[in-house]
Amino acid sequence: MSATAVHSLWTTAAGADPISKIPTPKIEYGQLSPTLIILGAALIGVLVEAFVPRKSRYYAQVFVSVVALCAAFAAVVALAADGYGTTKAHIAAMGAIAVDGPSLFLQGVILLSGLVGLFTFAERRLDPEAHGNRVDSFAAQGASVPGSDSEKAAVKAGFTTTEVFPLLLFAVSGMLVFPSANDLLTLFVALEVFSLPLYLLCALARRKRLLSQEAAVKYFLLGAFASAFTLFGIALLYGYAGSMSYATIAQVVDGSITNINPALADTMGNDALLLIGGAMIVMGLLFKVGAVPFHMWTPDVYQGAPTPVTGFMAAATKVAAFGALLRLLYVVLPGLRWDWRPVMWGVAIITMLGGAIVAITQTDIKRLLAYSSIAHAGFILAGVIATTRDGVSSVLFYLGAYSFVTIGAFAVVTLVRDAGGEATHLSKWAGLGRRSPLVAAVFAVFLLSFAGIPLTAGFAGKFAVFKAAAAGGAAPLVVVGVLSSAIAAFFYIRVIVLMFFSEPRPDGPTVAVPSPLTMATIGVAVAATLVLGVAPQYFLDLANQAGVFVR
Amino acid sequence: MSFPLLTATAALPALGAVATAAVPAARRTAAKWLALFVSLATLALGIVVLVRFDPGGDRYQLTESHPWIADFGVRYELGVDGIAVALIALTALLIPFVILAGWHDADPLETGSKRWRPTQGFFALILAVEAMVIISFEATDVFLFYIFFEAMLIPMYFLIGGFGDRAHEHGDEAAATQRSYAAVKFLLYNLVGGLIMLAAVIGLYVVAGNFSLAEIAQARANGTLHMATNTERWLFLGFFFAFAVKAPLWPLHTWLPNAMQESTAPVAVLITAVVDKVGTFAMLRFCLQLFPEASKWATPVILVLALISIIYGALLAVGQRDIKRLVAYASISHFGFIILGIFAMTSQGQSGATLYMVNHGISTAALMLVAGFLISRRGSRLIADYGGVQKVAPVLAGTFLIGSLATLSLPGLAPFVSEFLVLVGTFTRYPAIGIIATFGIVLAALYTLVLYQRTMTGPVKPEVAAMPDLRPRELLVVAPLIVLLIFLGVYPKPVTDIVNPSVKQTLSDVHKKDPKPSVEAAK
Amino acid sequence: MENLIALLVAAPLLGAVVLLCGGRRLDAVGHWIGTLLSSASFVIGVVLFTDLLGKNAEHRTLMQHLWTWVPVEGFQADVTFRLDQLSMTFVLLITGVGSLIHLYSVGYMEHDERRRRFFGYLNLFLAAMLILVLADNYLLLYVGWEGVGLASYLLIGFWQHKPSAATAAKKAFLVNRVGDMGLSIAIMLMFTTFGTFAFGPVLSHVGDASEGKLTGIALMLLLAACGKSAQVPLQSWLGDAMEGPTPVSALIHAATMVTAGVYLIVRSGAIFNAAPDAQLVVTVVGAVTLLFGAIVGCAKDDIKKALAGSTMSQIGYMVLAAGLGPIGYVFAIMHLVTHGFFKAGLFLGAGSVMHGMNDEVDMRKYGGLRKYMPVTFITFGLGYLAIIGFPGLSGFFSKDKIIEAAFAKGGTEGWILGGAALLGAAITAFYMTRVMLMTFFGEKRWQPDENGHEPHPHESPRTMTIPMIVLAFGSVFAGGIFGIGDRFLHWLEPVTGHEEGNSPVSALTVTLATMVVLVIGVAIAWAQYGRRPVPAVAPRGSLLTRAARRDLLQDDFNHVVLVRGGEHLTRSLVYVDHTLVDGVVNGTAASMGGLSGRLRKLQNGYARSYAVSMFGGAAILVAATLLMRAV
Amino acid sequence: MNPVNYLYLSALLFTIGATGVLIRRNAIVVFMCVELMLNACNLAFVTFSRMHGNLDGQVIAFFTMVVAAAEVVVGLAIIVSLFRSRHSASVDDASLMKL
Repeated sequence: MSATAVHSLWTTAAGADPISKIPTPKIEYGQLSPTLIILGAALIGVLVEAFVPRKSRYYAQVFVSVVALCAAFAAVVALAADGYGTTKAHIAAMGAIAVDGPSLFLQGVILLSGLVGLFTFAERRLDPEAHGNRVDSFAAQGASVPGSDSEKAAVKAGFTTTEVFPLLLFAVSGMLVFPSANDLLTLFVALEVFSLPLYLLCALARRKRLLSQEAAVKYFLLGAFASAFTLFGIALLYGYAGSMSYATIAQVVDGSITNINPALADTMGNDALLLIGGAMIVMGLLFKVGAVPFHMWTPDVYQGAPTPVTGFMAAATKVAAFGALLRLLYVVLPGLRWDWRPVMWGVAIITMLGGAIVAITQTDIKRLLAYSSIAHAGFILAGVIATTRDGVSSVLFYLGAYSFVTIGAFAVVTLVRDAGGEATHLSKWAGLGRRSPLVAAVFAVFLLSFAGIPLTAGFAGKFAVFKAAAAGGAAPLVVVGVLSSAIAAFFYIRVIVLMFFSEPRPDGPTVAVPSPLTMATIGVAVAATLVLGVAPQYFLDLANQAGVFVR
Repeated sequence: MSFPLLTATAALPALGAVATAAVPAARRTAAKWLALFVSLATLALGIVVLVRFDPGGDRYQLTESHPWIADFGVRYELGVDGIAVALIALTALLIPFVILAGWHDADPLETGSKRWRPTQGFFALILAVEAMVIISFEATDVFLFYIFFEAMLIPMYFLIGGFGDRAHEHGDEAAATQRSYAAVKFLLYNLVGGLIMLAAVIGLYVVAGNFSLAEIAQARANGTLHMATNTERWLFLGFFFAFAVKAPLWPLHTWLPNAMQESTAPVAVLITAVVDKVGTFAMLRFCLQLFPEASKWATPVILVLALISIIYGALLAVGQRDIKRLVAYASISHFGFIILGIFAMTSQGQSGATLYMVNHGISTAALMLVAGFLISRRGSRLIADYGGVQKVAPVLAGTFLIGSLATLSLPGLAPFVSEFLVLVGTFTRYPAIGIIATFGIVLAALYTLVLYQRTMTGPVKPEVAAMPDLRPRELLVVAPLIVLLIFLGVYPKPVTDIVNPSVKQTLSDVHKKDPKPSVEAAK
Repeated sequence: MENLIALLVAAPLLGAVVLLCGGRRLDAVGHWIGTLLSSASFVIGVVLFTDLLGKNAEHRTLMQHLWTWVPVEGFQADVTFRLDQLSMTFVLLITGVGSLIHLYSVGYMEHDERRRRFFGYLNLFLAAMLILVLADNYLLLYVGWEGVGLASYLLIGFWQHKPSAATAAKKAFLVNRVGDMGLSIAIMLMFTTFGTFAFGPVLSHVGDASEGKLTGIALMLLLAACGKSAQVPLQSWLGDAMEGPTPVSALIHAATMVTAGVYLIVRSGAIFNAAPDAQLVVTVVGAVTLLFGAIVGCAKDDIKKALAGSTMSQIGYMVLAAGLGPIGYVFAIMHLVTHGFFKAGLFLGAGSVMHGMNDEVDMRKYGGLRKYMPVTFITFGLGYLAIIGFPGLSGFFSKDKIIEAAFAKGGTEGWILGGAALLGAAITAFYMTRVMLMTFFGEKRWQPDENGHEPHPHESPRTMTIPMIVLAFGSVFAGGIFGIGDRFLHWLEPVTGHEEGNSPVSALTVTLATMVVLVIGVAIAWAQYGRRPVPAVAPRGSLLTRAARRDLLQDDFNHVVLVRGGEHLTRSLVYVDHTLVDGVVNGTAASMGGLSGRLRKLQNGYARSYAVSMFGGAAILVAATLLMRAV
Repeated sequence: MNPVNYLYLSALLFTIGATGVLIRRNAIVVFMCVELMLNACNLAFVTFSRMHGNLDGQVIAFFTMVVAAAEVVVGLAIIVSLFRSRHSASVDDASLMKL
């Protein structure tokens, strides 16, 4: 096109009516309400930090967040009940957001795990009171140097980092958008919106602050690195298709697009753009879900971050990221199936095996769970690869089941403490089953669910994804998955043996008696684990109805 | 719809388990009585099932069918054929004895040992195992079966790892580690088997679209469901592997000796007499029915493995120094016979195999429980630590002898009938294998009699001089089993009548007919 | 009438149950209960016998069907008893001799606190033995077959505190198991061939089956017979079995159980008749055993072991006869019965001697006992004369017939077998004379034992002597009663069938020859043990003697080859199981751990190396995607 | 001139940035390299926008800047706190957690 033509793009001829040129964007606020509610609440949270006196901030924040999350969840339910998940599914906000089954389902899951995670954030009974103040698991003052006078002063003054609540909400809002983003820009922004607060949250542990900060730095640098790749991938994809919208790109990819201008025709010819771009975006998402070889941040961050954050992150991030991955692969790149499926096969296989094998020799419970989450990412990928409706719904179900079990497991980890805070070294868990059978039993339930023993949520999920994969013609994947879950079983069992069959250490940790908050978290998790294990049909139906993407 | 008898039979012990676990820690005796009562009630239900079952009737009776997980094509489908009925009866019968025999096995140890033994837990777990075993006998839905086939491992695992021989654990760390090794080995072995089966189960779903045994078998029969030869073989192998681990079949057997050696005698009985039967049962019900062609394809290899198990197990039993290990290897040998009978694919062989499952359950229970009483008296499992018991505890020795004789399948005792049937059934189709298997009976005599001679006869060892004879409770456990052994030895008809029709159907599933005798002499 | 048959078995079975479960409160009367029930069984036997005699020959078969035992598709085993002339003979022998020995044991076991249990076992044995001979099909026979094995196991090992006894018992059972294996294989073969294993159908359809199969069945039956009847090569257990109380040796290991093999062969005569090769093997086994036993009998100083050797050899005669086919069946059974009398008598005599000599068994420590225990001496002497075949006594009739039959087999076989039988007769005369002389003649050779007790030889109590006397009568007259006028032949013929062989040598010649060798045997024995005093300690003796003392090295062979070899095999297998089979599993686990440990190193904590892996991963991802498109 | 050359340039910049991330120790520098990568992306966006003759690319460039700014805020906060607590900004020093 000529230079003048381009010039006319951003200069308007004088005299013409400029207002009429820019159409007012049409936003369906109702359908975006979940996200908007959370965002609004987050902003309120910021205001609370600014204006509410320190003493009552905690309560105000907890109140605001709980209300917001509940309201948002209610909104999601309402939308789903209104049929937006199925019949009325469509693209909202000028093509930026897709309101359809998967996005609503995943938003629901994210909100719930956010709520449950929030309880663990708000827990203040586990640590002994410092100077007569209840303390939670976050640093008294993130800015103060560990061990410095300022920190002591902050502790003495009974400061608490109540900013974590708005941060949590911001992260949640990002996660809500992530799986429902319907153009690459929204995808990228959402990615950053939920990543940045998490980076911060990681740095805010009360105990072991050095580890916490190290975790934050690693997570941040690697995260930024990854999102740079994602962005470049977006750029290339944009270059290929000349548009950011999923729908258009999809059309261009499978060549069903109608109005082809010469420039597009030119770039369309160049598949390298498409393939490299697609690969780079996928890589960014694989980083978020912690798939091998993009997993290496996971153990360190999971270990260093404050355990409530770890639990929330492990659950919600995976859900959001897999949601986005599904949409990308199913809506944008279905035309490329024959290119990315083999690659994903490889990724899934090494993820399943790698996670399981390395986990065997772990000695820290949080790292152990981190590797187990990697292995699980592999299992879910197997479902993603199925590229069938069953695949989608099975992945949705798996994510739902998995997130609850994970949060529950980490919540239990917060309970087992000794002088140095949480006793995360496995050796300290020896004989826990003798000291407090109940906690040990609950944890055993979670472990068995991770291991995929029948009558637990883990089994139902695993069966669902493997079934989808096998039906989708990925039988070898299923076999590998089965073998790696056999390997994985080994270390879950090891923990159970440790808890029940070995003698308690004299210097062993004590089990703190939590407030109703954590109890609620664990209770919900156990309930979910068992219900999804014994009577999963209702939730499978939900996932099935939600299994269709809108284009 | 009628009263869900089968569900009740499985649910009763399950509820009993929960109730028992809920008994406050102080009232351990109450828990014991509760557990015993529940197991007896279950036995009663089992007998009702036995009575309500009509050998001449449909293949699966007392059926129940409710939707469960439609999405996985899973239905809650129960139903029993003769084979299942026999095994359910066996299970329901043995559990009360197991509980009674283990009456004091879970009592807190005397001071000086920190071992943690929640009595309630022990008996609750036993009942839980019973419930799961029973329902996996009843399930006619592959998935339903699989779920309990797997879930069963967990309570068994805690029983093995949590409650070792009283004799061997005065806070002794080495024993504890050994025990947990055994428990982990048991669990991993069976879990791997189960997971491989899971792959096959999924495969089955992909091929068949549902899990209903009846539907699939029928669809296969009338050709509406076609399986590619290789698919069928792979699926068969997946299923068979799991069952062969459970059974256990050489060379997948090494978990059994450890598990039986480390667990208390009642738990050992639970493993070998009840839980392992699920494996052999499943071969008969699932492998043959779902994959007839593949079963026939694999038969030669399986027969050879079974043969190896028979001889190998017996020889190893001869070489053991530990009473329980010896019994374990003996069981491996016997499982060899059972599998041999199943895959000989003759009516004598399969009826014999089914009968064998029942008889082996009873005889092993008798032998193992008496051995347990013996061990609990002396506090050692080593054969070398005994001698001349017969002089100080004649009744114990006598019962032990009868148990041994049953194990070497002496005519007149139950195991003889089944073993002979298996041998004949095998011989009619595979003479060479039949003859080699016959050597097993000589070896059986060897290891049992050597065991008896070393422990019971000869001069009285000072350590056993003060050994008390069987107590009433213990006699109450052993006597009925012995009576049963003799009764089924001279009059097995009740069992065979129930079993025969089902075996006939199984054979027709695999399209096999008995070889005809060369001379038609029978009238 | 046939309903009585079950009672034959029921009575002793009841006795066994009562005595074994009765507990101490029966100790006082237990032995009488046992004796009573066994004699009750005998009485029933007599009643049935008279009933049979009342019928004419072809109606002398009574059947009693009790219940269906194992009903399985195409496999029908019934609990049915069959009483015909053959089983009748055995019933009388078993219950008769059995009752006598019960009576004898009352005295013999007086001082044993476990006497009640002893009688329980004896009754158990009777019941099992009766099942064996009354069974109408091979499977039921198998029950009795192993039942008597069990009883003999229990009785041999009755004095369990003696390790030697326990070992002997175990050995007996194991060796018998080998035989039983033969029996069960035979039954399986029958099942595959005839579709059944009931006597009637099988024996009547023999004609339709191929000779190969029949030979197989016959040989397997022979294996079984060898086990029970202590025939070479499975004879090794009999000598050790003498560890049991003497009445046991008399009843089980002389009169009844050990002859079960002969019964089996005769019962299955039809099969053997159709399998000449098998028959040849049978005769060979018989011949070899009769010499083997005789030789062993010559060398033993233990009176019971000497008699055991003799038993072996006598049964050899019977097996030989049975192997000859219809010529010999009747005589096999006849010798079996007469042998039952005199050998039981001899054992009881030996028991009585031991009873008087503080259980001393070494004949070199006897001598001149005739003065001290006259009754024993006379009864034992009559048994002696009977067994060596002194004209007119039972042994003479039965053995003589067998030797004739052997020659009558004709051909070289006939000569060889007949020769062997003759030679056996000579050796028999020798070793029995030796026993006689060493025990009852010469000077007294016994000394006080280590704790100073001088044995005081004395006659045994009435309960013991009466049975001996009765049996002595049997050993004197039974032969005559049976033999003269071929009564026994006509009695049994309907069951076993009979044919006259065409002997190359006349019956008279055979008889004379037998007399000659008999005299020679006795003379040699007299020369060696009668004229000069017997040394109290055994001389080293010739190579043969020393070998014979060790049962011709049979045990040493077994020990080296089977026992040692077996031990090595099992030990190595245990090792294999632990290191190889189990090792693979543990190895896999270990290697997983190792791999994990190595992979773990990659997680080195440096953010930049993580970035490298991401970068590399991205590169691979891109490359792979492009590659996919390329291919 | 052909806009494609700008693409080559941006690819080059991106690679330089990535390499920097891999080889530099100082957290700040590493972070600056990430920013460089982001800017390389921006260049690509603008170029493509030019090629396709629509504005999306340029709009995205603005968004990217904002995001980058936000990242700077968060990143610097974290890095500075790390620096203050261990008096070094080397990413290699922060390796307490490993294996």
